[in-house]
Amino acid sequence: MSEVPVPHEAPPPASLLRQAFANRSFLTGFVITALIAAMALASFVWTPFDITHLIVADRMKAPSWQHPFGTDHFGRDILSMIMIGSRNSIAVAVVAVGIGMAVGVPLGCWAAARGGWVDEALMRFNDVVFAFPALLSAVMITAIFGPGAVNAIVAIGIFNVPVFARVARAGALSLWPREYVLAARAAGKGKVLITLEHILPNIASMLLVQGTIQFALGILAEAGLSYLGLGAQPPMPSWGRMLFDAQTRMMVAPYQAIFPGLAIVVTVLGLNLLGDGLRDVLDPRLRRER
Amino acid sequence: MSLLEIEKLTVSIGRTPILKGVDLSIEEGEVLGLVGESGSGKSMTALTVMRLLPHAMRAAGRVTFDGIDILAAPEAAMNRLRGDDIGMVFQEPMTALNPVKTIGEQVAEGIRWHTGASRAEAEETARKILDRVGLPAQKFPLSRFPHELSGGQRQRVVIAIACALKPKLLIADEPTTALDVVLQAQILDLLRDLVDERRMGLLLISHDLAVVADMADRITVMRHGEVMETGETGRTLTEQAHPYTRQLARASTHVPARAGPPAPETGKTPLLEVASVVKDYAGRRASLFARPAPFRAVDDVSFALGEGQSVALVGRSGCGKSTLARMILALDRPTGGAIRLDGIEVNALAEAALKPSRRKMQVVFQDPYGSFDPRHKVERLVAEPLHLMEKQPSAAERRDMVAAALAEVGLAPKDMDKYPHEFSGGQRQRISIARAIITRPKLVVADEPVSALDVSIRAQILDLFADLNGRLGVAYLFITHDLTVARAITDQVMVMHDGRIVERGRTAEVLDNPQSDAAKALVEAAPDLSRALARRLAGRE
Amino acid sequence: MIAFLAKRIGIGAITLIVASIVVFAVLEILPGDPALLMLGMNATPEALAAMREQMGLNEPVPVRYLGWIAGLLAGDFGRSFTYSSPVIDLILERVVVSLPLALIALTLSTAIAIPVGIFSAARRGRAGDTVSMGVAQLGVAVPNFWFALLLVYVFAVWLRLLPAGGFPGWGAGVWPGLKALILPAVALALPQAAILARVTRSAMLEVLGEDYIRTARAKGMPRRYVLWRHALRNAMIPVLTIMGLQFSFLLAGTIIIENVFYLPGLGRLVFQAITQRDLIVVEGVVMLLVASVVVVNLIVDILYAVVDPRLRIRA
Amino acid sequence: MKPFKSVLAAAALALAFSAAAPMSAYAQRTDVVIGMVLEPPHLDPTAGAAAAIKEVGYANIFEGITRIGPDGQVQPGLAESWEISDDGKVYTFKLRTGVEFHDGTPFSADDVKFSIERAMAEDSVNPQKGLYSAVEKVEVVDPATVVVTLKHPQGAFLWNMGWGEAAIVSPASADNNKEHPVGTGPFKFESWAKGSSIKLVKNPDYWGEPVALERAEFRIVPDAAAAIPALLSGDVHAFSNMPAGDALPQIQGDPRFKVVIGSTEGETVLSTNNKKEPFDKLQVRQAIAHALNRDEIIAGASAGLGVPIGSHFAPHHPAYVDLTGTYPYDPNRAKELLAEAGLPDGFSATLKLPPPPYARQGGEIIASQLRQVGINLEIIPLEWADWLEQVFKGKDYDLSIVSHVEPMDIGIYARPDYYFQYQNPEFNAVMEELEVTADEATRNELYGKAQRILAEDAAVGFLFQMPKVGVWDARLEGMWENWPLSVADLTKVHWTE
Repeated sequence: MSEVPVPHEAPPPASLLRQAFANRSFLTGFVITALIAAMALASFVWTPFDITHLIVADRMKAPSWQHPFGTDHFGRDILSMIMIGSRNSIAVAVVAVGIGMAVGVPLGCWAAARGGWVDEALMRFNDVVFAFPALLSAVMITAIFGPGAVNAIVAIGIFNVPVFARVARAGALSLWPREYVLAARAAGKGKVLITLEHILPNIASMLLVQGTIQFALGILAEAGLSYLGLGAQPPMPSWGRMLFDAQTRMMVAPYQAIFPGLAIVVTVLGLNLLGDGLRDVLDPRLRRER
Repeated sequence: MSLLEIEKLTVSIGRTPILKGVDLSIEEGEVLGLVGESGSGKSMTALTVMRLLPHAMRAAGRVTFDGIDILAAPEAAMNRLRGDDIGMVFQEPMTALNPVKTIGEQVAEGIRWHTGASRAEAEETARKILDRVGLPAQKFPLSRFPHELSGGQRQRVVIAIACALKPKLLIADEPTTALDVVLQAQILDLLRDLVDERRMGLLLISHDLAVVADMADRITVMRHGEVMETGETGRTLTEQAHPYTRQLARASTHVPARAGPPAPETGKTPLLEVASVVKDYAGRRASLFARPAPFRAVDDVSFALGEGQSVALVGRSGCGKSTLARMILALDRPTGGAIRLDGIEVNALAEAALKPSRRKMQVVFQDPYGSFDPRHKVERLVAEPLHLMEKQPSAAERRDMVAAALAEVGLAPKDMDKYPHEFSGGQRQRISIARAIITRPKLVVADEPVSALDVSIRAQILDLFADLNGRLGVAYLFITHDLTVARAITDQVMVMHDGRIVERGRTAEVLDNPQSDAAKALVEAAPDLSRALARRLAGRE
Repeated sequence: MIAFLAKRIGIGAITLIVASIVVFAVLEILPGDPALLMLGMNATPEALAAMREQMGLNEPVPVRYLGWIAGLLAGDFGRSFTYSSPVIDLILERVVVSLPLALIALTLSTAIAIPVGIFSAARRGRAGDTVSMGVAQLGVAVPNFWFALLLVYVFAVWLRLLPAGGFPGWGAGVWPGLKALILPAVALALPQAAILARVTRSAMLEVLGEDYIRTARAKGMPRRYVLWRHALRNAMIPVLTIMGLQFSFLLAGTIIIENVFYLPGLGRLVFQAITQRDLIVVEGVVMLLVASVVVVNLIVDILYAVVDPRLRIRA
Repeated sequence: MKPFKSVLAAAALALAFSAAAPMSAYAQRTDVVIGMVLEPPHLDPTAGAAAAIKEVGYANIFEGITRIGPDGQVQPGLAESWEISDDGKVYTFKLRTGVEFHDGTPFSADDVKFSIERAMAEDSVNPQKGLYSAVEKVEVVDPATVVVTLKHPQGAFLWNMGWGEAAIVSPASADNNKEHPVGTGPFKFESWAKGSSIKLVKNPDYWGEPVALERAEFRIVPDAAAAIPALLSGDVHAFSNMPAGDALPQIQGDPRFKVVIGSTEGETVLSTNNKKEPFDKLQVRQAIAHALNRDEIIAGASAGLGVPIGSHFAPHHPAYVDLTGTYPYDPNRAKELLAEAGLPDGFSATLKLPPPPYARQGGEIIASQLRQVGINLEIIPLEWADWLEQVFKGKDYDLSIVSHVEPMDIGIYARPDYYFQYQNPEFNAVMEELEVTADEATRNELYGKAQRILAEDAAVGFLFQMPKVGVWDARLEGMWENWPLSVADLTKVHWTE
């Protein structure tokens, strides 16, 4: 009645894509993320050097045309290490986010649909999990089960569960009183069906945005754990571990610490930009969780 | 010279024009009604005068207030004008006040800023104006927070803020649209009194001709960013010289042609029977140990509805009518009592057993934007209730049924492949109705189905309801606070107040001759264009 | 308000109880024999048995749990296996490092982030906003330990302005103590500040779009006044939430940062204790950290009510 | 402008403070800060194996009846002289008089008897209880004379009594030594900020030659990343053994510091589980030995400083035999040997690594080298606790890397339950003979024989002798250059300016 602009709603896919690529954040983030992903994929078929074969004679070579990022203390090519290390970072983050979503989203949706004690129990569970500083618990988990990429994934994944549960629950709770959900209920649809048909698709954008954020956090967390020696183990290269190895040589070979660090920064930056862009495009009013 | 003079005002966002050369003027102490439908540019005109347009908008032309060139004035000068010489009241009282500041602070703040008064002096002035707008000190001390006030009370605070310093011009942008009719009447009375008392100019923006007809000395009609017609209220609205003015006036008094109500068939089980229904909600806990006292939203309501009947359930906001509707639709379970549809007690059934009953009743909601999942196409949306059929139709059958339903509501079959956002509000409400009738229900519950629509669209949708009632024999339960809707389309009216049904009867009888206090209040407060014009003409003679 | 608080305290208590069971159970299954670690490769079996008896590792699990809880309630955290001194003494020695570190970092990040966030929101879309949000975006992406390494090499090794690490103890004076905490606090604070600045900005922007801001402007209040007096307090709610979460993050972040700067804080204590299987210390420190998170959450809840009158229920 | 100014002010302040520190250097310094990597769990050398306990306390706080000097030779300690009976079984120690413990208790022969009997007792928690295995009885003759009778002659007895674990403690304070060590040494314990530093002060009542330092602080600097800046920034004056890693050249090139690469008793070996398939086959162990390129390992795992070894013996010892050529680096020969052992395609095994950098880095290199000959190693990093539990105690491992730091510990290969699970009667016989031989030349010959047996059996993969990277302020003198014991004896340390 007054000149309120039409409430924001999802436009059809084609224009969404166009809109997305017109968004500077999204475009930059997309390009960076795509490059990192391409680098990870490329490393399966080709890296400048074979990093499984240590050539100790070539150790600690400063950046040159042959080794653009230099070599490490075993004579491995750092560029190749970073390329292969990206697989580890991506894999850990993807699976950790996957665990978080696969467990957290159904839990959150269930709590929102069911309400009552289920909801209360979920919230209390979240309280307990959030009461443990995440990194501390990750350190404990990896200490119990031994350091390694798989345990790092589990440790990071566990902390993604309540995050996604919370986002899904909040999103679902805001949708249940919507008129189209009421209409679906009036059409005799059950909670499961409504969740699948109406709730999930409509919280998907929130989850996607949260997913990119958690993905970025996952990469940082993996780097942190590896830095403490609790992440991926040699000979599998990992960015955090490279930093750990390099920090003692910062004086003589700063490039050993700078390039893996930059790899982390660039990747996380790319993902965050992607997330920001997605959020702008999908739901301008969505607030960043955590 | 006029108090406010707007000449050739254009406002644009990027290259899209919003206002295209608006001319308008208000004299001191004059009430100007600014009328128009959604997107006509009424609010943008008002915000331009305040120089509070959203960032991206650019204004050009000339706006002179009290000799000051508004568009060219520096920001500091505007700050001096705003709240002092020009006050503004907004549409949505629930969000117009800062939730973390007391009402006293919010009223006194502007006074202190403009007059340099001390805190105590400012609070004294604030106290006076709050008393004046009907918020007496003993019930509404300055230390109250907005959330402790109802919508109507909050709107009074906003008015107090706007009028605290006796502005020369008050701008009221749809000040009553978010309120129910009774509150609307009270707020309009208050505005009228304040304007008279303080000789303020008032720019009253409204979509409702009846409201403006009652209040305004002159009226300006806008459409698509342009002024259609300006003139003295009585003459403009009675002569209806401009075709658009005529269209608006007709639409707001439109009564659809309806076949007479079906003869009541005695002895047959009524379609819907509501027996002693009660609904309690858990109240707020007063202390840690006391059990919270329940809040009774619906209190011992009983009525029956025959096949093909059209009944209105009217009442002020918060009277329990929507809760009752939800229980009838089996979306909520009553605390006590029984609801029978075709003799089957739906409130006792499990969700799975409800299907046959659900097939017989469907729903149309108020908000044409919120009632569709934005991610589904119309075909899927309209077909949703087909889920209730014994036998699920094939894809082809489904398309046929959707096409038929769309045809019933005046839409083309090809519309089923579009997304809801591609439609206008009126078209969406048609889709909503198509969804409601696709299972050929016997009862459609419509919760404020036209109150979010512009008058001309509203008239069309009312026609559609009437038409379907006649052709398909659907019974309606209309939930509304708008008596004109009730009058237009229903045979019977039930008046609800504080959870109870206080009056029931034939529509015309109840509306013309209300018996209960609640009904009387509603009827008296309801704006009515013809009565307003009659009063105005009578007043002039 | 009282009912609200009582509920939050109750939830906090339940959280603590569940956490204590989880911690204890988790550490029970931790592999590694503390006695063996203590005595090393040449220890004889008798010596090991004697050591185990001395450490009280031969009691059944529930007895040890209850004993531990009873001790905690009485303020007795037990005796460290490796340091053979009371855990509470170890914790107290370390708290005086970690707590100031976390507080300085929190203060620093708040002091930077909130003004930057407000500034950005006020100049949305202009150069200042773009630059500060670009920096914030970068700050969010930087791992704090990497940032710490860079800081050490710039400020400690090249410029020699600040110590590279270690902690002289407060006994050496306040300034040497603070000096040792500056770089770690900055390393911890900046990435957090980046997050907080972004949250502040978006909270402010959201609030600035609210109707009551327009009401205030229509009253003639200048933009700056509205920003500080109307918008800020409303924007504090999401900001407080994030600050609460950040406190817990800062506590955990100290594990890494204290390792980089070899600060004798709680983070390093717990990390060492985990690797050395000094279970009783791990349990004590983890419970302390969990309890501090619970308390901080409670404080945040109270602050919500202070900021937002809607959460205060009239008595 | 204002904020900028205050930044400047802060920077100026910081400069002023850092400039103030060197001022005190004009006077003769009497304090020193020694960096150490691992923090001791407590300070009682008789109740914990951690080398850090001895690093702080040895010769500084605690003394034994004998002591071991920087050259590895036995010197008189609290016993000023001794006599050995002809059958080599009775040792009569003449003790110093007028010695007091730090708490004022006088030292006498009773304390010696108490200390030795305590370490031998049933409930003893002494990590080197084995040092006393030959002792039969201890008798006090008079307050200044004590007689120790052995079950059989033991060549190394005086040497053994010089170990840190053999410290003489007083019955009055023995139980509190973990928290508050009380000995007879030239330094008294002052304070311990856990996780940070341990402070000692000069003992004014010391019986011997007074020390030059008034105060000494041991600062805990956990790793290389922290050690280098700590040294460069002047926070720490000296490291007995600095975890410098590859940054060492940087420090060597800095005239402010003195770098002395010394020897230690740490034989770093690729521990091999001799009872486990396929390591029970000699050819497999030989193949591994041929596959190891020690130069690369030393370059990568000890910054090129380690001395290659071919058996389990310290190269600086007179009895050392260079056996590094026994199985020279020859990957092809390694493959042949594997084929002879019936494993032409190689095999897979695990490599469980404890935390020190030499193990973790050496492990990566060894894994890469063994891969070249077809042996695929899965690297499993372990914390010390897990390593001790799984590898050392549980013998649940294939290969591991660890440095064996006890001096003259070749005898471990004769232990039946040792984690190498190595058994060779010939070797055991040599060891038994050594136990009862006191003659130096014969002993050395026997040691040589033992070294050869181990080398030829390729009992484990012999890698390198751990270097001691001594780094200290160039103005500091008196630090040990070699490490016959891993200690930080400060008795002779002083500043030259």
